[in-house]
Amino acid sequence: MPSMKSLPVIQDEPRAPGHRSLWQSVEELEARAAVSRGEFAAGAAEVPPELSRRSFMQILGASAALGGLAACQPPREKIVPFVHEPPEDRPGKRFHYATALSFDGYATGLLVGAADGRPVKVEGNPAHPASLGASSTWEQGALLDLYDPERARGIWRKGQPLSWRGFLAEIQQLAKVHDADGGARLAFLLAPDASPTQADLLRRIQARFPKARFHAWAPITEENAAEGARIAFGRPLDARPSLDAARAILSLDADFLSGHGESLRLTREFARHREPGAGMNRLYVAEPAMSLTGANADHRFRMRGTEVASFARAVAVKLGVVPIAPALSPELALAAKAVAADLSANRGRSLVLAGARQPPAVHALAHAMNAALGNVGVTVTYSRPVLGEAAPSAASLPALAKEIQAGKVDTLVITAWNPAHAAPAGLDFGALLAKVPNAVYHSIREDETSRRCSWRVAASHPFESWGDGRSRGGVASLVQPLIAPLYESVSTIDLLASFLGQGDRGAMQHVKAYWMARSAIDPAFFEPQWERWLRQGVVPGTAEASETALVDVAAVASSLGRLSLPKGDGVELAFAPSYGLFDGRFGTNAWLQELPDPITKVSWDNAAYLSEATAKRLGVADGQVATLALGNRSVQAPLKVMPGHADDAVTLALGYGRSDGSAVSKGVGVDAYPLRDAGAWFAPGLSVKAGKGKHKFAIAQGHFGMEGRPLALDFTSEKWGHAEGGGELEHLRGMPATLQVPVDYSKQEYSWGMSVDLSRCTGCNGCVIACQEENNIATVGKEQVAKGRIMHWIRTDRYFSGPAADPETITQPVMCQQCETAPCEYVCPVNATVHSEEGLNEMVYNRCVGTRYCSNNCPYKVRRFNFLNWRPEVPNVQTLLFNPDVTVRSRGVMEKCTYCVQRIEGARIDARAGGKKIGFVQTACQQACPAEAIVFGNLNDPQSRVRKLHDDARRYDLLHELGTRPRTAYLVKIRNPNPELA
Amino acid sequence: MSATRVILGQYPTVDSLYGAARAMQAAGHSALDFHSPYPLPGSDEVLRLKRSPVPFIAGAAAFVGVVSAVLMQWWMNDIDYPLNVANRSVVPTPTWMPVTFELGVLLAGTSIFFGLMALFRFPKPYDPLFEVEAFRSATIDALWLSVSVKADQVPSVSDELRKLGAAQVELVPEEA
Amino acid sequence: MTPPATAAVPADPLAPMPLIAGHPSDAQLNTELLAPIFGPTPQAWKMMVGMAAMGTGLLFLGLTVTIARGIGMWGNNQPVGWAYDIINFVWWIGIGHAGTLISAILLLFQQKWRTSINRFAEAMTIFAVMQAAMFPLVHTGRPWFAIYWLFPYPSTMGVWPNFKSPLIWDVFAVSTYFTISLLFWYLGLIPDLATLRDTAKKKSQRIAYGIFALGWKGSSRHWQHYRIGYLILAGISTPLVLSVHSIVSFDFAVSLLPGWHTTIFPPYFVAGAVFGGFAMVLTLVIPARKAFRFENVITNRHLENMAKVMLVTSMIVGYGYLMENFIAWYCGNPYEAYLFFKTRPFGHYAAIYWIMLACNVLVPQTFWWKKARTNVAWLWVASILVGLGMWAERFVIIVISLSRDFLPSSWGNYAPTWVDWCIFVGTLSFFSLLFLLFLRFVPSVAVAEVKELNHEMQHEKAHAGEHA
Amino acid sequence: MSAIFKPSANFFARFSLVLVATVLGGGLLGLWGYFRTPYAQGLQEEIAQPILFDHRHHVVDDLIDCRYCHFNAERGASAGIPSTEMCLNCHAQIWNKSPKLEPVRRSYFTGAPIEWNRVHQLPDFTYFNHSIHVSKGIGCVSCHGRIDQMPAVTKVASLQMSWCLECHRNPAPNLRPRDQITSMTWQPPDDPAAAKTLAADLMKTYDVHSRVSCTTCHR
Repeated sequence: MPSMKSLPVIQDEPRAPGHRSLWQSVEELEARAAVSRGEFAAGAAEVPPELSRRSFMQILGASAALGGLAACQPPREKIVPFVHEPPEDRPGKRFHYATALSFDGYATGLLVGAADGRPVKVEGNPAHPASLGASSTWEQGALLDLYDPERARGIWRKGQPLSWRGFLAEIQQLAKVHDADGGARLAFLLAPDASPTQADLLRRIQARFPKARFHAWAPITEENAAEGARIAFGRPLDARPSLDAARAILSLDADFLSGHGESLRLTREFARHREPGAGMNRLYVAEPAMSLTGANADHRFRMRGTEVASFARAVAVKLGVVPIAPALSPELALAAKAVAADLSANRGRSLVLAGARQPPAVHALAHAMNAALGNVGVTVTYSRPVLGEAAPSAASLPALAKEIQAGKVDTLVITAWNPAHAAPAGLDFGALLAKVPNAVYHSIREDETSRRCSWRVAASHPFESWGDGRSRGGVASLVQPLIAPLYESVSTIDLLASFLGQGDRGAMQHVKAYWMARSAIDPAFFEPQWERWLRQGVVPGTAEASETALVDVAAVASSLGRLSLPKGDGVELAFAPSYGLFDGRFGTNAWLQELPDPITKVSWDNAAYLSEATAKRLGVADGQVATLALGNRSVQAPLKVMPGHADDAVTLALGYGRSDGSAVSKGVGVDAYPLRDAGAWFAPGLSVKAGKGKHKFAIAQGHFGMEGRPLALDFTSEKWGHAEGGGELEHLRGMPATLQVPVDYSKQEYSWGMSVDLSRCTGCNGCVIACQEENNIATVGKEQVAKGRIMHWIRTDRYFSGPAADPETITQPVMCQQCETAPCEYVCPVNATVHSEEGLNEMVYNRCVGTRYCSNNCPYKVRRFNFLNWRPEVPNVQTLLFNPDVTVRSRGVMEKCTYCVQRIEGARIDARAGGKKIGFVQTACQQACPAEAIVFGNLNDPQSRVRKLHDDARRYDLLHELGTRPRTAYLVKIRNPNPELA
Repeated sequence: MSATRVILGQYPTVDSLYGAARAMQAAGHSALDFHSPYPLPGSDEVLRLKRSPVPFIAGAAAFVGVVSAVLMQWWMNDIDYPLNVANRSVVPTPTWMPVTFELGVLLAGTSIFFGLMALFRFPKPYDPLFEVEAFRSATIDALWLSVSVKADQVPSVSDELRKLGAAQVELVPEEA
Repeated sequence: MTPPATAAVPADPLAPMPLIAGHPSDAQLNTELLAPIFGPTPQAWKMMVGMAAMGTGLLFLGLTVTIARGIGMWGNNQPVGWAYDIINFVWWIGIGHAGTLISAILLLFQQKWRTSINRFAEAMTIFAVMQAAMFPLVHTGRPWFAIYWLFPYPSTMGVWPNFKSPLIWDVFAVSTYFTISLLFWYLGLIPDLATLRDTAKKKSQRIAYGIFALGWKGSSRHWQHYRIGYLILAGISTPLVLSVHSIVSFDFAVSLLPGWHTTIFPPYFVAGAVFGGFAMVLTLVIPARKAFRFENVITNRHLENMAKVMLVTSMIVGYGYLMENFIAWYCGNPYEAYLFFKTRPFGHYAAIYWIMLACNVLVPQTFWWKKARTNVAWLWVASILVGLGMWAERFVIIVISLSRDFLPSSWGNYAPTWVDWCIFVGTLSFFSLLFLLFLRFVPSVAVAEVKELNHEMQHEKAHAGEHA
Repeated sequence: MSAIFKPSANFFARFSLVLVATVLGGGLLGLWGYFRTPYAQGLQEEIAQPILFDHRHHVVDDLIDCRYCHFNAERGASAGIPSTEMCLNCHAQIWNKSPKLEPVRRSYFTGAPIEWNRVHQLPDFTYFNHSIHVSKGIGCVSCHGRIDQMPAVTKVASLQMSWCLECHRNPAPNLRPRDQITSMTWQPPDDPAAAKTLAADLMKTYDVHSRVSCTTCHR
C-alpha cells in the first residue's frame, strides 16, 4: 500500500511520520458526523431526514414541558473512537496542510484546514506568490465540489463497472495494440496543466507512442496573448505585470482583478496603492461590458470589444509607437490623448495591459507601448511560457474532430473539461465521441461528455490526490491529499501513468520520483527536503527567470494593419467568462451559482447585458426574453440592462445553460456556446428580437442608487487633499449624543473591532464565499433568492452614481456592524442576542425563537432568517463539509455575522490554556480578502492595525446619526481621476 | 331551639317591597333579602348592608401585582443574570412600566371575579329557594322578599306578608 | 277646553329617539330578547355557520402548513420580516378595543345607550382578541420554544426573558386583556344566564344554563357586591384598553425604522383601534338586529351615536396621519422624508396607501350629515370600508416601512402567499363562527341591564308626569 | 320538585373547582421538581457498554492516570476516547487471552471501531473545551465525579446550564492545584479561611476569569 503521508504546515511538536489509512478514518468520521442528532448539530445535518413528520408531531404536542424535554434530552449518542490513532490526530484541533489548486494550468498555493481529518476550510498560502495568503471564490468553492454527493464514482466501460486493477489490465491491452503502429490511432485531449510530473509522464508516453497526438484544450484560452508576444518579440513569452511600481495603468479590456492565475497578487498590489498620496495609482479601463476591473477604474471608457484596438492604437499614436491614427469618436480621441499624456508622464511607472479577449495585434501593441514607455523590467517582465506545450488551443478541438471524422482515432483519452458541452458552434463533438471505439473520459462529474464516452473514469478531487503544479511565473508547488478519495476515483497522474504500465505505482511515487530526479539530491538526503517543500507549499528555485525581449515595432504595426476593424453599426455580441462559473466548470457548485454577479447582482442566472440606449434602439426592455441570432444560429436569452455597458453591443456570459452535470447546474441560465466559434470573443452582426414572456431574475440587490444618503462615501484625490484630515467626515464618526451611559470597554483586555477600506475593496466577493464556508451558511436556490431570502452574512453592496449610461461604481462590503448600542438587542424578547464583555453583538441560535424583530430593527439589514429548513436532508458526505466550530442553524432561527467568534474563542482557549495572551486572530473574510480591505483586531491594543485604521482620517461610521456606535468602521473610497478628463 | 324557615313574598312594585321589608324589620326580623331580575336602587339602605369589601380586595391585589412585577423584572434581568442588552442602563425603570401595569391590572381583575365568587359562596347550583316553582320569576320580572324566621313563627309572618300586599307567599321547603 | 295636542303639532325633531321603543313590560322584554335562543334555529344561521366552519378549516390548514414547514410558507422575507402576521394581529386587537370601550368607558360615563349593545361589543372583543392572540405565537420561527422561553419554566437554564423588549410587553398586555375581558363578559352574563335557567322550558337547557349561572338568585345582598365589582372591573378595563394598544404601538414606536419610530403612535393607535372597533360593531350589529328583530332595543339612535364616535375617532386618526407627515418634513430626516413623500404616496404599494386615506378619512366625513348617520344601509357599507381602511393602515405601517429602510441595497418588496390568505380569511371565518354561536346560545343583549334601564325610564316618565 | 340540581350538586361544583386548581398548581410544581430529579437529569443511570470496562480497576488498582488514555484532555476540546490500539498497548501483554477483551482484539484486527455509549452528552450547540478547564485548575472529579468508584461510568452532574453557570460565575471554590487535576480524592483545606486564600491565589496564578458571555459556550 502506498504511503499517503500528508504533512501539516503548523506542527506543534516534531512527530515521527506515521502511516494513516484514511479510508478507515473516513468511515469513522462519517460515523462521527452521522451520530450528531441534536436539535442543532455542530457539523451535521441539524435535523434528521424525517424532519417534517418528526418536528410536526413535536409541534402538535408542543407545550412548555415538551419544549423543555426536547431542549435538554437529545437521544443518546454513540462515541466512535479510532482503531489506530492517526499520528497528528487531536480531536477538534484544526491542522492546515499546504497544497495547491491548478486552474486552467496555473496553480495557486493553498493552506487547507482539516478538522478531525476532513478538510473544512480553504485559505491562501502566504508563502505562495500567486496567493499571498488570499483566496478567491473559486479556490474557496473547490471545497464544496469535494463533498458533492453527485460526483462521478468508479470506472465504467460501456456501462460495465471496472476495478482499478481490471482497468489497468484493459489499458495494458490497449497500449499493446497501439504499440503496433506507434500510437498512430491514439490521441489525448488534455486539460491545460503546468504540472511538471504530468509533463514528464506525457513525454514518456510520447516516447512510447511517437505517433500519438496530444491536444491541450479548454473553452477559454490565452492564445491571443501568446500570439501577440510572438508578433512583438518573435517568440512566445509570458508577460508578468507588477502593479507595485505602476502609477498609471491602462487596461485594454483586461479584467486583471478577477479570473485565475494572478488576480489575487494583482489585486493586492493594485489595492495597496489606492490610498491617497503620492504613491496612488490611476487606472484607465477600455472595455465593452462593465467588468470588476472596470468598476474599479478611475476612468472607464466604454466601447465595443472590437473598438478597443482602435482606442489602443490612438493611444499608441500619441505615444509615437505607431503612425496612422484611426478614426475615433471625439470624446474617445480626447480620452486617448489624456491617457497617453498620463502614461508618458509616468514613464517607467506606467503599464499597459491587454485582455485575453483582444486580438494578438492589441497584445503586441501593448508590449510595444510598454517598451516605449520604459516599463519593461519595472512594471512588466517577460519570461518563458510556463504552460509551454500544455498551453490550450481553441483550434485543437476542430482538428481532433477532423481526425475522428477521418476515423484516425481508436483511443481518445480526455482529461479536458466537458468538450461535448463547450465545443464551438456547429461542431457536435458529442456525436463524434460516440464514433471513437475507446473514448476514455476522466472527469470529476458525470456530464454532457461522459454520456457519449465508452469509458468513464471518475477523477479524484485535487484535495484527494497527489500531484504538483506551477503558478504563473513558474513557482512549483506540491499537491498533497487531505483525505483519501471519498469515492473510487483516479488522479490524472495515475491515469496517464497507466499508459506506461505504471498505473499501480501510486501518484505520490511519480511526483516524488520526478522531484528527486530534478532536485539531483542524494536520495538519502531527499526526504527532509521533500518534507520541507510539502510543509512550505512551494518548491524554491522553480520560478521562471525573466528574459530581456526586444519589440519588433514594424511587425506590430503590420499586424495592426491586418487587423479588421468593426464595420457598420450592427450590434456586436461579446462573450465573457462568468464571475461565478467561469466557463461552466463550476455550474454544479451551489455556492458559486448563488453568488451574485459583482456588477449586476444577478444570482442563479446569466443574461444578455446591454446598454439602456441600445435596448431603446432595439425596442426591447429589461427582463424581456429575446432571441439572439448570429446568422442561422440563435439562442433565447433574457435581457438585462447593465449600467455602463457599451452601446451597440450585447454581452453574454459563458458557463450557464447546462443540460447535465447535476441537479444544481441543470437548466440554470442560457448556454452561450451554440453561438460561439472556436476561441471567438466578439461576433458582429447580432440580431436581437424581443420574444414573448418576461424573465424573473433572482437579484440579490434590487436598488442600485444611494438616494443621496451618506452610505458608501468617496472623494476624489484632490478633493480629499483639501478636506484636511477628513474634516468633512467629523459628523459621521465619534460618539453620538446619547441618554445612555455608555458601557466602558476600555478596561477590557480585548474589545474587538473591524475596519473596511472602501478604497481597497474591489468587490470580488471572495469574502462572501469564505464566510459561507467558515460559517456553514446555507444556499437557498433561485426562488428563495428572488423572494429575498439569500443567506450570505456578508454582502458586497454595489452602488452606481452619475449618469446611468456611464456611471461611477462603488462597492461596500456590509456584515454585522456589531453596534455597541445594537438596535437588534433590546427588541429580542428572549435575550437571544446580547452583548459580550468584549463588545461583540452575540447571536445565540439555540435561544432564538425567530420573531424576526431584530432583523426588522436592524438598520443595516445584515441579519438572515432561516425561513425554511434549508437543509431538509444532508447526505452524510456533505456533513463532512460543516465547520464543527459553528452551530448549524435550524429552521426558524435568526443568524448573522459574529466576527467569526468561533475563531476568537478558539484563539483565546489556545492562548489562555498556555497562559498567553490572544495573538493574531483573523476573520474568514479578512483572511480571504486579496485587497486587505478588511482588517479585524483588538481596538484596545494601541499597536493593532485596526486601532490605527479606526483613528484614520478616512474613517466614518455607516449610518452614524442613528447612534448605533458600530464596531465596524469604514474608510472612504478615494478616486484618482485625471484632471484633464474631469 | 327549632330550625329557621325561609318565607318568600312576591310584591308588585318596589315601593310595596320596601314597605314590607321595613315592616318586617320593625317586627324584629333582620334576616331579610330581596330577589329581583335587576339591581334595585336603594335596596342597600333598606336592608342596612355594610360597605362591600370588593374595592379593598381589588386594591390589595393590584398592589401585590405591581410589587411582584417589579421584583420579577428586577431580579430576572438585573440580579440573577445581568446581561448587557444594547448598552441600556442596568435598572431600566421605564421599560418596566408596561409589565408592571399589566400585572397589577391582571391581579386586580381576577381577584374581583374570584372575590365575588367567594362572597357569593359560588358556585352554588342548588339553593332551597329554587325548590319554589314560583320563585323562578325572580330572575324574570318579579320582586321577591325573603324572610327567615323561626319555624313556629311561619304562619304569623306569612299572614303579615300578605297583609303587606304580597301577591303570593311561599314557604321554602327545608333542605333535604 | 283646550284642543288635544294632535298630530297637527309637529314632533320636536331635536328630541332624541328613545333608547327603548314603546313601553314593554319586563316579561315582554324577556321573551323578546331571549327569542333568538328559545326560538327555532333559522336556516340562514345554519348556512352561515357552515360557511364559517369551512373558512375556519382554512385557518387550521394555514397554521398546520406554517408550523410543519416554517415561516417560509408565507411571503415574509428580508427586509419585510413582518407582514400579514403582524398586520392581522394589530388589526384584530384593535377591533377588540371597541368592545371594552363601549362596555367599560360608556358605563363609567353613565351612557345609558350602551346597555343594548355592550354584550355584542364584549363578545366581539373576546373573539377578536382570540384571533389576535394567535399571531404573536405562530409568527415566530419556533413557536414551541417561544412558549417555553417566554415563560421560562421549569427554568433549568437560568436565562430569563428580556423585559426591555416590547414583544414581552405584548405578551403580558394581550394575555391580561383577554383574561380581564373574559371575566368582565362572564360576570355581566351571570344574571342573564340565571334568567335563561329560569325561563327555559327544556330540562337540558335549564341544566346547561344552570351550571353557568353558578346559582344566581338575584339576591340584593349579591347585587350590592356585584355592582361595585362590575364597576371597578369596568374602571380598570378602561386604562387597560388604552395601555394594550399603546403597548402594541410600542412594537413599532420603540424601533428606529422610518415610519415606525413615531412618538404619536400610542394615541393614534388607540384612536384607530376604537375607530375600527366601532366599525366592526356596526358591521355585526346591523344584520344581527335585523335578523333577530331587536330594532326597538338597538334603535337607530344607537347606530347614530356610534357613527358620531367613528366620525370623531376618524378625525383623530386623520390628525395622526397629518402629524406623521408633518414631523417627517419638519425633522428633515432624509430617511423619514423618503418614506413619507416618495414610498408611501408613489411607491410600489401606493394604492394601499390611498385606500387607507380614502376609507379612514374621507368615508367617515359623510357622518357630518344626519341623513348619512341614520341611513342604515350606508352605515353598514361605511363600516365595512372603514374596517378595510384600518387593515390597509397596518399594511402601510408595517410592510411599506420595512420594504424601504435605510440602506437601498437591502430594499425589497413583499407579496403574500396562499398560506397568508388562508390564515387571514381563516381568522375572519373563525371570528364569525364564534360570533354566530354566541348569537344563538347566549343572550346577545344584556337582558338584566335593559330591564333596569326600562325600569328607570318608566320611573322617570312617571315623575315627569307628576311634574306636568 | 322544581329545583334542577340536588343539594349534593353544590359539593360537586366546588370539588371540581378545587380539583382544577390543584391539577394546575400541582402540575407546574411537579414540572419544576421533575427537572431537578436525578431521573430527569439522567444521573446514577448505569449505561451498558459494549465492553465491561471498569474504571475502578484501572484507576485504583493499576494507578493509571486519567491522561494516559484520555491524553487529549489537556490540549484539546475533547478529552478523547482511547483508540483500540491504545488498549492493546497493555493488553497485548497482559490479559491478552482474556475472553472479556475479545471485542477489543476483534476491533483491532478487523479495524471496526468499538462503539461506546455516550454518558456525558452536551447539546451540540454547546461548545465545551477540556483543555481550558484543566489548565485553569478544574479537576476531573468536579464534573465526572468519583470515576474511581464507578463500575460503569455514570453521570453525576446535571450538566444543565444553570449548573454550568454556578461555576462560571464563581470559579474560585472549584479550583485546585494543577498537579491535583486528576486526583479523585483531593479536597480543599478544611479550614475555610485557608481554603479561601488557596482559592484566591489559584485564581491569580492561573489567571482564572469568570466568563458568562453567551459566546463562551454557544457559537
